[in-house]
Amino acid sequence: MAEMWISMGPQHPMTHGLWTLKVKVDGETVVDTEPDLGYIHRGVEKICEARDFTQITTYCDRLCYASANTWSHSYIYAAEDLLEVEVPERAEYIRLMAIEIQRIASHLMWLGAYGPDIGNLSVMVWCLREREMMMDLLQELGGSRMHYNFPRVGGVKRDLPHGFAQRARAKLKLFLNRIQEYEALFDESTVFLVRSQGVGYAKPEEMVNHGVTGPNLRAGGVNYDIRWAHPYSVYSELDWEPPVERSSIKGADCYDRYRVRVEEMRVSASLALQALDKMPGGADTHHEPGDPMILAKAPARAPEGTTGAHHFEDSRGESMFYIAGGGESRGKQPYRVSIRSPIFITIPFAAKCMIGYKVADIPAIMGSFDPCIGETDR
Amino acid sequence: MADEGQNYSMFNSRMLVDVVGDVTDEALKASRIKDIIGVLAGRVFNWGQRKSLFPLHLGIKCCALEMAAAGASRFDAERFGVFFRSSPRQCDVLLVNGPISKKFADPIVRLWEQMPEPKWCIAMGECSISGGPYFQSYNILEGVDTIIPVDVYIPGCPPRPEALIDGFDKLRQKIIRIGAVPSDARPETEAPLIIGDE
Amino acid sequence: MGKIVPIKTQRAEADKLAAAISEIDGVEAEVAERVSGTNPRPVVLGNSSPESWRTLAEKLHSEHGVDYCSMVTGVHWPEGDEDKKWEIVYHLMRTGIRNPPIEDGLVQPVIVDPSTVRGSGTPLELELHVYLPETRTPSVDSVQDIWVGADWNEKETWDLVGIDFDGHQGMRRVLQPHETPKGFHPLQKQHHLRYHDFQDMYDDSQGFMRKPADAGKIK
Amino acid sequence: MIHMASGDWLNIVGWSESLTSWSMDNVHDILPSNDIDMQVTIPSTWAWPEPITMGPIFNLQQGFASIQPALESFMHATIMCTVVFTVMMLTMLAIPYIERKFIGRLMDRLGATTTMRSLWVGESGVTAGEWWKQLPFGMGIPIGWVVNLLNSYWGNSHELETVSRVNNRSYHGYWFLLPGFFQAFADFMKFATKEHIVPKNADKVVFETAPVIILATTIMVFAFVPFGPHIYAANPELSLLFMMAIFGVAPLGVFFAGWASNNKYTLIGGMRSAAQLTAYEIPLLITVLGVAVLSGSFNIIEIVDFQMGQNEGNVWNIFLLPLGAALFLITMIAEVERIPFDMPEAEAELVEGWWTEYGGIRWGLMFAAEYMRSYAACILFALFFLGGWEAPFQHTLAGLPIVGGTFETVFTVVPGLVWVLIKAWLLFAVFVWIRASLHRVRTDQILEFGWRYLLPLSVVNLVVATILRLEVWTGEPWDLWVPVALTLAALVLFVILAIDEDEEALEVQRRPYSTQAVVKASPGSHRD
Repeated sequence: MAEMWISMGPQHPMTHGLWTLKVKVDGETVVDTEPDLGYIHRGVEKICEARDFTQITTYCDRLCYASANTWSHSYIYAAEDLLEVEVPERAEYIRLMAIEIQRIASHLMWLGAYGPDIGNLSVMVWCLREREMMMDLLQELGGSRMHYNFPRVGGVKRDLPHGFAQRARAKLKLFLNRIQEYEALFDESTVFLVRSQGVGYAKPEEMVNHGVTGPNLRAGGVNYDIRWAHPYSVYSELDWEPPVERSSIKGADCYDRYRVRVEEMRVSASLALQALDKMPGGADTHHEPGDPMILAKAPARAPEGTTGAHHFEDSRGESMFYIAGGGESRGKQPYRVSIRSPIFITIPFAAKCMIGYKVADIPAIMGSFDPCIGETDR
Repeated sequence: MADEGQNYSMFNSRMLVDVVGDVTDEALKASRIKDIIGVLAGRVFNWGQRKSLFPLHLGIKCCALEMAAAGASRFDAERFGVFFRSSPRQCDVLLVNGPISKKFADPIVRLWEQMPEPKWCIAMGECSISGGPYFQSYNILEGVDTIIPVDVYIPGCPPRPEALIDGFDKLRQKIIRIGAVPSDARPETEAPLIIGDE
Repeated sequence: MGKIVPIKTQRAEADKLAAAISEIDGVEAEVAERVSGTNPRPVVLGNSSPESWRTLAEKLHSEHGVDYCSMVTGVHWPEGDEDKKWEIVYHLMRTGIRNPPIEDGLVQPVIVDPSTVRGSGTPLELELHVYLPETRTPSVDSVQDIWVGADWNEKETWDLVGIDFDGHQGMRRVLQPHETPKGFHPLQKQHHLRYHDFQDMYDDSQGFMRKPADAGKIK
Repeated sequence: MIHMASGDWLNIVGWSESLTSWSMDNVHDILPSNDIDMQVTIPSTWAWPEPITMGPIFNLQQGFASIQPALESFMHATIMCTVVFTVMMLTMLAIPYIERKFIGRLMDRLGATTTMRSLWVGESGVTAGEWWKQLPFGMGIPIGWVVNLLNSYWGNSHELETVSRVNNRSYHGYWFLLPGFFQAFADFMKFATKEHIVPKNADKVVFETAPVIILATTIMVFAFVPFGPHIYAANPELSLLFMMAIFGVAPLGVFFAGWASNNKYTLIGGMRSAAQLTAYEIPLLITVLGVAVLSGSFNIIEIVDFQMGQNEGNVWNIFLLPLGAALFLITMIAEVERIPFDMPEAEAELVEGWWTEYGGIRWGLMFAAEYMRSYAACILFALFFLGGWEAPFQHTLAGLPIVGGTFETVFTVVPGLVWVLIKAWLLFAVFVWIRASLHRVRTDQILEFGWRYLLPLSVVNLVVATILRLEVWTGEPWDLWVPVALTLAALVLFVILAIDEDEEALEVQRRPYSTQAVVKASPGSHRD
């Protein structure tokens, strides 16, 4: 069969979002791929230059819509570095719990999208059922279902609602034994194992050079994690271990990336439970909004020449914010906000991983890298 | 439908069919049977069209996750006949759930063209109604209605799955009122239905 | 308790790296302190001249094991002082990641214990600034072949800010539509957002009267 | 009829035969006697001066005798074809209902809930007004009464009932209105009214004929499928071969559709389906051959009677050929292209596979044809392996001392058709269950699985069938140990094979199925 270019166009069930993957195909095997992004590029970095520091959190929620909280926290830590604000201890615990619950919801969204990629529709509905539980918890904290606008520069505006800790513990424990259901559907089905093992190899050194981090990297048998390498928040107070997968000789394949994310859901659930237990002032006390125990006073202006940067462990890799202060209206608005999207760097690498495999493996490989196009196109 | 591009090699008696067609049509009209069939069949086809609205499996941004949540088990849009298909040929509703950038402007118009009549467009979320939080951006169109005629607007960023299902309910009310006429034949006086403001 | 890389070892390693870099002429580096939330972090902050940037990058990659390029940021300072009109910030990292060893056909995962990490294995954060004077076509040497991660970062920087990278293969517009006019790089300060100077836009809630003349047309 | 099929009061074939022969004899008597030979004279007018007489055109009396048998069989065939087609179409409506509801339950949600009630209820308050008034001659008035009556009792005139249907998950109409059953109706009505689009540079003639091929062959399959001992459209001597031949033609239509839509995705989808169906046609035929060999005939009704007959087999084939039943199920799933063998219409990478370019009624018909093929597969499994129209344990239950009498009346009153349908529907539920729990197998793995595993297994099944038929069968019903031994052996083998964890790989934490993508992937081969 002559080689022909297929364009898996912007609207395609394989792309979790809008982007085009041009694939040169020889019969069934993939010979060459070329990603084409930018279908939902909306210039968030340019818009942020016309917004002040609290307004930007709403834009960062909408960067990667599957894990809104992790992205707004990633921005807030960079803003706190810019405005030199000391965050109270209790606020750090509340933030950590919110981030970990959001990480579970993001991985559930990934697992729900990965199932139909390989052909099983009931996984999507099961995962979204559990994700609704997590979104209920975050809705109590932030107010809306998906975009919470929850953190403030200097801490957290509202404390945990009454009875939140008891509900959160119940839901997280129920979720911990729901994971066995997914593993039964995935690990015990030979069809899934045959479809995902040995597909889409990637070696850790090669991944680091290509800029791929997070669960995709840990699938290769290396336990590198920004939360302990460049520590932030109160991960040092809690007892946790980044999950690592024993990959095959030729590198991490789709099955390893799936195993790592399922283990990471368990680690995040235990982290959230520990954060609830070790919360200074107890998880059941309730402070008024804006109480100094949860929100520190933060200056509204960043003078010219000051910069803030923060590396953050997002559910898809390392997300980073670099903010240069001193923008318009006498520094109330940043001069330049630069956003690092992990998936913007992972997609070209994943496209290279597909060469040599079958057309039917493209959704399996692409899906295992958990693409979220909102953050890619910024 | 006398489309001249036909290269049927089979017997092409276009002229005969036209003649016979007109004669029987006149006879039916005269004997009012056409009214009877028209009214009764119209009710059944209207019921059929509004009870099975297949939206396109197109996820642009955050509203796509709310669309998926609406299709999942808690809010189950399939109770109302909403079944997501991934080829535009087999869909009736183009559910636009995100900002339309300049790069995606003509692919989405091509998707709209590929859908067979009668077709409807639901603008879900602020971004597709008016560009949403990105209305100032250099790369975003201010709303889908700059390029595609929109039937139902669902405000919210993102609108809750109940609002999406209520949007489909509004579309069904529109179909029962106006009938499943092709999108270009719809009356101009059709004020856009904005949920929550009546 | 959870194990993290202790600040002391990280600062010691950062000082050693900063000293090593400062020897290259045209490059001076020192260890700065970034505080996010409660944790202070030592960061190797350096700025290099455009000419010595390429040699600095190769030395970092080969000798100092800086194997990860996180982000490349381009900033346009039209009112900045004379030789700092354009600024490119390279955010690099030393991760110390090796392929896990393979014993008798089995991969042994590398479990690094953060509290006992030493020497060249300690993860480090670098932030290198390169300043360019006022030019119509700002350009810097490309590091695409050293860190492949920087490849799409450079494409995006050229696409949005307009800073060119010499020696970069396949430079094309990645985020903007392919038919954008040649010189249009939106993040430069002379371009403004729509309704930028419509200050009274916000008191007229509908704002329909003030829509610009070309509303609705695809620009 | 070579073989007197088992007694069943619902003897449609018999009724229609007697009906046609009675009517033909009467027609023969009513006709005028043979002495009048028909002569037609056309009077003269200005065009032709003298009248035109035409000789005896056709002496109906003797002529009719010669054509009466042909006319009779033609009438009988038409009656039987329409009866079987209506039975098939009506009972097939349960198939989409089972699929939507059962997969909804497996997915923890409700699935479609449209009921006939929604015809007069309108949309949460908005109704079409007094639409019946537009009917001429006052025909609408009775319709108005009926609608108002329905609305007042079960309609939406009750204010409390217009609760928001979005959050009220229990609101889906009354159970006896079968909520969700009419979703298939609504879908088909919508397909019928969609615009017909033919892609500009598609191969128009092939694009139009492909759905016809698929639909025609699928309906032709039902000509040979007996719904009961005396309900069949045609019952040739080798009905099994006829049906299998026709069953195999539809992939040709699928390939035509894929080729004609002039779209890369559909081309790949069409090629994949052609390859997959050829890979699974042969094991399917060999398995069916095994059943025919065991039952001793190629006629489906005789196969079922062999399983039912007191003095013949009296054991269902599933207990005699358990391997054959499993193989038939797998190959049938592949034949009708359902998950896990869904690759030609793979959602994920081929958008919709070979029917991406079809919309409207053509796609609706092909969608229905796909359900018809799955329905035919389920009925065939019921006929070949589950003893067709014999109630489970029919004779043993009837023979019970006290209770036997009631069972006896039940089995005589309930026609064979009911048992066939129950078994077919339950089997379709198994199809849906498999669809809900398995992933999609890659194309090369499907083909490799077909050639490397199913083909040899079906030959083994054929050997077992021949041995059973020739050596073990002695003419009268199977003695009990044969089916029991075979089923037990099959169950033990299945359990052993199902345990596919590789202990050594598990405790060393190696991965049981690490297979290479480049090297052919097959389940159970342990390579890193």
